[in-house]
Amino acid sequence: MSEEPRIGVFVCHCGINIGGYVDVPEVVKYSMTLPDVVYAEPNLYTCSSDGLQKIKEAIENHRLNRVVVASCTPRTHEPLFQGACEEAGLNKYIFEMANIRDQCSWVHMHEPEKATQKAKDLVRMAVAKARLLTPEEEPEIDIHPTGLVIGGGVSGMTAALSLMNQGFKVHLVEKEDKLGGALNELGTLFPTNVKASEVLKPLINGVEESPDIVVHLNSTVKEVKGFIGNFEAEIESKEGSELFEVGTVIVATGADYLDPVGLFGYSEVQGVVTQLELEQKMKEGSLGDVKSVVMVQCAGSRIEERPYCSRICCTEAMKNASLLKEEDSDRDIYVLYRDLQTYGIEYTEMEWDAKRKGVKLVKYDKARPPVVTEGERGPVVKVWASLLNEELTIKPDLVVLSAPLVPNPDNKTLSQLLKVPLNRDGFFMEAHVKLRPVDFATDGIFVCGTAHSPKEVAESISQAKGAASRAGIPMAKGRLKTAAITSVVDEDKCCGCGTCIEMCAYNAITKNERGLAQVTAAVCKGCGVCGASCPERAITMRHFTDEELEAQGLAAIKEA
Amino acid sequence: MSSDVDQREVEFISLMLQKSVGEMHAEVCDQCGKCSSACPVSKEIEGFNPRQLIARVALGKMDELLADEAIWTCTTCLKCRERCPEEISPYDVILVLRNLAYRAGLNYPGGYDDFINGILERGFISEPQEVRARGGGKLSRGALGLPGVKGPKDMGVFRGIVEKIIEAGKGN
Amino acid sequence: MKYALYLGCTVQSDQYGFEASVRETLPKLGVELVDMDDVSCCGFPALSSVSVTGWHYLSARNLAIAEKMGLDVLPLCNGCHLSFIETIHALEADPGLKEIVNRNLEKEGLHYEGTAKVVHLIEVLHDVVGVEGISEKVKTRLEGVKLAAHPGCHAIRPSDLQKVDDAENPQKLDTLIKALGAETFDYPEKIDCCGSQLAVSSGRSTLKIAGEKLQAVQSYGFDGLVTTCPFCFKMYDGRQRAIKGAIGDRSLEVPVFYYTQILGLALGSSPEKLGLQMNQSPVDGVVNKILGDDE
Amino acid sequence: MGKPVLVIGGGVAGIQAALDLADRGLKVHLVEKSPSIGGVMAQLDKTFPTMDCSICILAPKMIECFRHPNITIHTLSKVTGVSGGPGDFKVKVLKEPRSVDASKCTGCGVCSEKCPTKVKDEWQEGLTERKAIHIMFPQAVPLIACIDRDNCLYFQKGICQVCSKVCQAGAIDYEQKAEEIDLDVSSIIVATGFQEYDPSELGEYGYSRFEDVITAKEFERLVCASGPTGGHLNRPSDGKLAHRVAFVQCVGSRSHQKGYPFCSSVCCMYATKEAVLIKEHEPASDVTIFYMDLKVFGQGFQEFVDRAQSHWGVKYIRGRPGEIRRNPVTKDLTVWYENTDTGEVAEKEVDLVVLCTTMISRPENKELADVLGLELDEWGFFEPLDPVMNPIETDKPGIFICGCCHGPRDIPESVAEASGTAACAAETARRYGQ
Repeated sequence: MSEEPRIGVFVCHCGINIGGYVDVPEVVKYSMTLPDVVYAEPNLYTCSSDGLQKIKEAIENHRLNRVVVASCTPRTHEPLFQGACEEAGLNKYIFEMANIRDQCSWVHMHEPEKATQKAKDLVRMAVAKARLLTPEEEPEIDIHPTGLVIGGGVSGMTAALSLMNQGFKVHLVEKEDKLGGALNELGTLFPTNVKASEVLKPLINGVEESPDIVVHLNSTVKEVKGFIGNFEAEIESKEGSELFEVGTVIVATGADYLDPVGLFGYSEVQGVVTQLELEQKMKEGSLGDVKSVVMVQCAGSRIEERPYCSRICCTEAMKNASLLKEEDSDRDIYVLYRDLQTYGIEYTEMEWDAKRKGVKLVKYDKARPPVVTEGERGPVVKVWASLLNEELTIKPDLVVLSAPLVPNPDNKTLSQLLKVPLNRDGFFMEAHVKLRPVDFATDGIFVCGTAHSPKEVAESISQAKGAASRAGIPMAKGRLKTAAITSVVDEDKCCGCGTCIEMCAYNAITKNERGLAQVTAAVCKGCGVCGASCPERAITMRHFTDEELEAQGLAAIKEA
Repeated sequence: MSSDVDQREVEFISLMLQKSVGEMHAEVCDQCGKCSSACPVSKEIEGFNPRQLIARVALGKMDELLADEAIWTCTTCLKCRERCPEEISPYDVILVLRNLAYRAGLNYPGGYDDFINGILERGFISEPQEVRARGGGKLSRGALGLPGVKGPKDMGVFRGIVEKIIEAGKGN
Repeated sequence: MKYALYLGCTVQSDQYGFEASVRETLPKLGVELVDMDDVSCCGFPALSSVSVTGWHYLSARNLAIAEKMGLDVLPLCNGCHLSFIETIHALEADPGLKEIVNRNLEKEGLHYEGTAKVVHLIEVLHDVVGVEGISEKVKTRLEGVKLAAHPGCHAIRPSDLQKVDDAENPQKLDTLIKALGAETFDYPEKIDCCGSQLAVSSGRSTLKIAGEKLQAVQSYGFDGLVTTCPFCFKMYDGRQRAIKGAIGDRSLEVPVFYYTQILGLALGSSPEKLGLQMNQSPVDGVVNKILGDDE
Repeated sequence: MGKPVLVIGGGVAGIQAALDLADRGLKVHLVEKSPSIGGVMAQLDKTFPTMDCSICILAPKMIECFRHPNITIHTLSKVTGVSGGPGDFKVKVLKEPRSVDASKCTGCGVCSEKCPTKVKDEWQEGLTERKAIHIMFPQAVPLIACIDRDNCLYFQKGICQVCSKVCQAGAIDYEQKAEEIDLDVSSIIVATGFQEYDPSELGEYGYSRFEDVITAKEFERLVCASGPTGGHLNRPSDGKLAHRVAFVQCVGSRSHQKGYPFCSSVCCMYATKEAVLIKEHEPASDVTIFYMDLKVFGQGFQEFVDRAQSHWGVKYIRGRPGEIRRNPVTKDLTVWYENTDTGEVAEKEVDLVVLCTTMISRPENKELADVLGLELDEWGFFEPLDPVMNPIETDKPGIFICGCCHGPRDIPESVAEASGTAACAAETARRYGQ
């Protein structure tokens, strides 16, 4: 900005919140002594409509081109004051705020003189920065209204159908030769005992019948380039590979069941199967004459090498145990567990149901797990029942291992390809565990279902719809305003070391054809990590330039 | 078994005990330990644990339980019955187990025979005693002006009925 | 206020202090007590453990007698109280059992219908006579005496059949103690068991269980313990010397009273009429303090 | 732009649903019954496993709702009538008077400071007091005072009016009336949340008899820097710093006798978090969690528990305590328990007991369900169309459910579901030509 700075300072009483402890008129008087300040006034409440009107009037009457408000916190009030500046015809980035309430009057209630001094210091700092502020732009990008969903299981199909129903086109990529994923293997699903095939049928029909969903079977995603709204995905099948433009990506690649080789006699002792194999036998009716069954929970989970709990196995065991009892109430069924993970209303009900049918629950210790050996006629299970303080020996016809869900082995490749992280266990890791459960930190890419962590069908479906909502937002808008506060690379200083690329959590920095850092402004969040880590000081942040911060810092320690 | 016992009664009583076993609902026990944690006997006597007792019932270890002396060491304080989140009431389970053990002729504390004999002889487990005064000397009901104790009018009929019922319980 | 008085084995055999003090005090409060003829043991715990049906027969038999008298029954013993309410509940829940009981009762010229209600002494005093009814008759206020309330297990549990007082936080006996001008306060062992039912199988444990409670009562600064249950009283009073030995605490000294004994003192009855000469625990200090005979 | 969407409930689920819809360009009416949005999450101290300050991560979303041009927040409001169907619901909303002019109030707080009437502060779980005119909490949205008429001297006795005298903005309006608003919406999202079970009926635990037996939600306020003690763990009875703390799981849950038979899903983990918070405050503290089954079924849960044990030294004992007692002299509490893994029956003396109470349904669900024509389950939670295939739809097309209004669940699940219902609402809006 070429014109001379003309700064207006507005000091808020905030009723007595500030005015009761800070000498506001004194701060106003002091503000007028600061360089480039041409106007200053006190307000009872700067944020009231009256206060905002006064800012607008002052901008006009005093030809202000910078505005400083000394009041409360920018967290809640900055946009309000920026709005007033814009309404008076100024760019909102010429606005600066000094927090003389939360960080001053409130903490120095018992020392008003010092509070007043600190308020002056804070205003001086804000003015020092405001002198150097420049207008910034918020560029807009187009969003391609097509989604890419990777994985054709229940999560992927649910997400694809939702996107389709929201009005978008979808590419659905499945590596197998048919849709359905893990549910193709399962018999019935808790808590309603609905057949897995019944759950899949409407989803597969919906996906196959929709003209807006292009299903790519026997296919994998080879490469994804670009950024939110403008991804270019290469989908490879036997027939070759093809490029598609998509606006958003949903990862729904599911999980695998652990093959529990060597655990509790599996693959060594006759009559030891997994819960999945039991389901298949029950589905096919090939279970045979089984009079007694021992189920072993946590067969490969909640141990050092695989610390996580697989969430679904306890309820699955309760469901299968109940079904076995329903078929033949004389069957003796034991479930050896560590902590029963039946939670919420419906899954707790599954537990009561099994118990009432006479399923016997025996708790075992992680330190003294059950031992399964080959007996004369079938497996022999010895278990230390810690709650009884004694060892039980059971000779069942069948031992069923509840093996956990484990990450899909393809996760690693896909995570590198999409530049999204995996957690320690090898599942995809969301942006924020509490508030952004289906987002990745990288804009435009989302996750749902068991690709994220073990979960049951209902939770996968809710999550898939959640991911579809999140992915649908930018596509529904069509255009996206990106942040003005982004990093800028000074190519003269950049040495191409790549530190910034390494540090950036949003994949906003790449190397250009000359090997120098290049910021994709649409993706940059303005966090500043790149600038702080650049050894050549080649990167600065808009609105937080080194000069601005230096001026502000110096003003803190020295009177103008 | 006395000859004039109504067979129907025997069957009924035995059926009732079986029903009680089924009504224990031991299988729904969460093994939470709320019963044992406030049980005055569990605190005092090792080997008595109402929670483990229910677990054994749930696992079908009835024979082992009936022979276990522990079932006779309950103070009947009823805290377990009052608090069991699944309304299983170890106290009531213990009562049923005791009845079954007695029926099966298994060990039970000798004191019970004295009680039963007392009831059959005079209607009460004990007779009025002379009571020692703190300052010395002994006092009887009469000396204190308390009325005499009167048991069942027709001890013969009373004894016949009660004996029959107890025997019927012991039956088969 | 007229009840059939059911003494029960323990009270009529050796708890004369309880019986005497009940007969002395309740009429003074306007409660008429009618003695029951032809009664027997209630069956608890002797028969409940070996013949559930026999137990219910005995209890129903006693209730049938009260029914015949046209009165509600006041059992003096917590065990008998529990026994009666359990039987009422069992016979109501199981018509077949009621039929068997009645078929046999017929032979004794009796019939059980279930019309006689069971009341607990604490209920009669607290809910029927009422705190005001008591305090207005108090002649000697028990000022400066701190007494711990011990209602006894079967007066408060189980709460699902017939609730006498709150099972976890009983307050009625406390209120009755305060009505006499004495002090009391909550202490955690209030709802604990005296352990007497364990005497049949494990004598030593019984003494330890009872001893822990007495020690606690002493440590909180109470001058004595007040109960309405003959089992608990026998334990804490009659066996206090044995308890001292069993737990090796020679300093243990807790005067133990039936509530009706201290009620009687407050109403102006002589210690002898209240059977206080038969308490085995060291009650003299408290009695003298109440009567103002600090010699 | 088409018809707006109605979101009922301004907790984290309702906020997320509203933001998702507003961000995609749909108008949203967010109806909240209390004076501020934020819900229970706003009351929590920290959230595991990141130990983020709860309000610090929620407040930006609350403010976003407030500032969003597509969102209209209706506080102190409830839905009283619904007719029509998907694409065209006619909704009546009753807005209770705030007695403060929202356009004038700046949230400065002078009125509260001068108000003479103190009442229990519900937002601080009754651990401290607030005034009859009050701002619910410092980060409240909207940041506007509200008169609690039931406790206001002017409304009860016709005297005082101090707030009106001290308000320099002239915002106090005693004449404000309740108003009924008519809305025309395409779909409805129910996100009314849960409430905490009142453990008073479990007499053996002494809650409401012993001041130092508190609920988990009370603990959240007690340990929070913006709580009544400034985050110091001063126990309520005598202010003594609590160094020995016991957490009791399954209070009001997993019981057919009292409370509710189901597992409340979240308590094992919030107790672990709360235990870690104590250890963070004072590493030498002695913290024990009494549990039945350690529910570690979520992502990172087992690892968090492992760390609580190995790094922080939190003790876990399997056993549901039978009794909590208070020494009448020292006021210290004793937990009676059995370590069911060893069979040892023992007692533990502590300064403070935290009852980990179950999430239960809100009593007002019944009224709302009647208005919406929905069914509630046996426990008063809203029922999904199908527990497997349609977990967030209801049997009324165009009405969706998310968060704890249909059963206990944690924050991530509520948030993901909330986004899910936003997708359903967006689909509905499109299907009905908007």
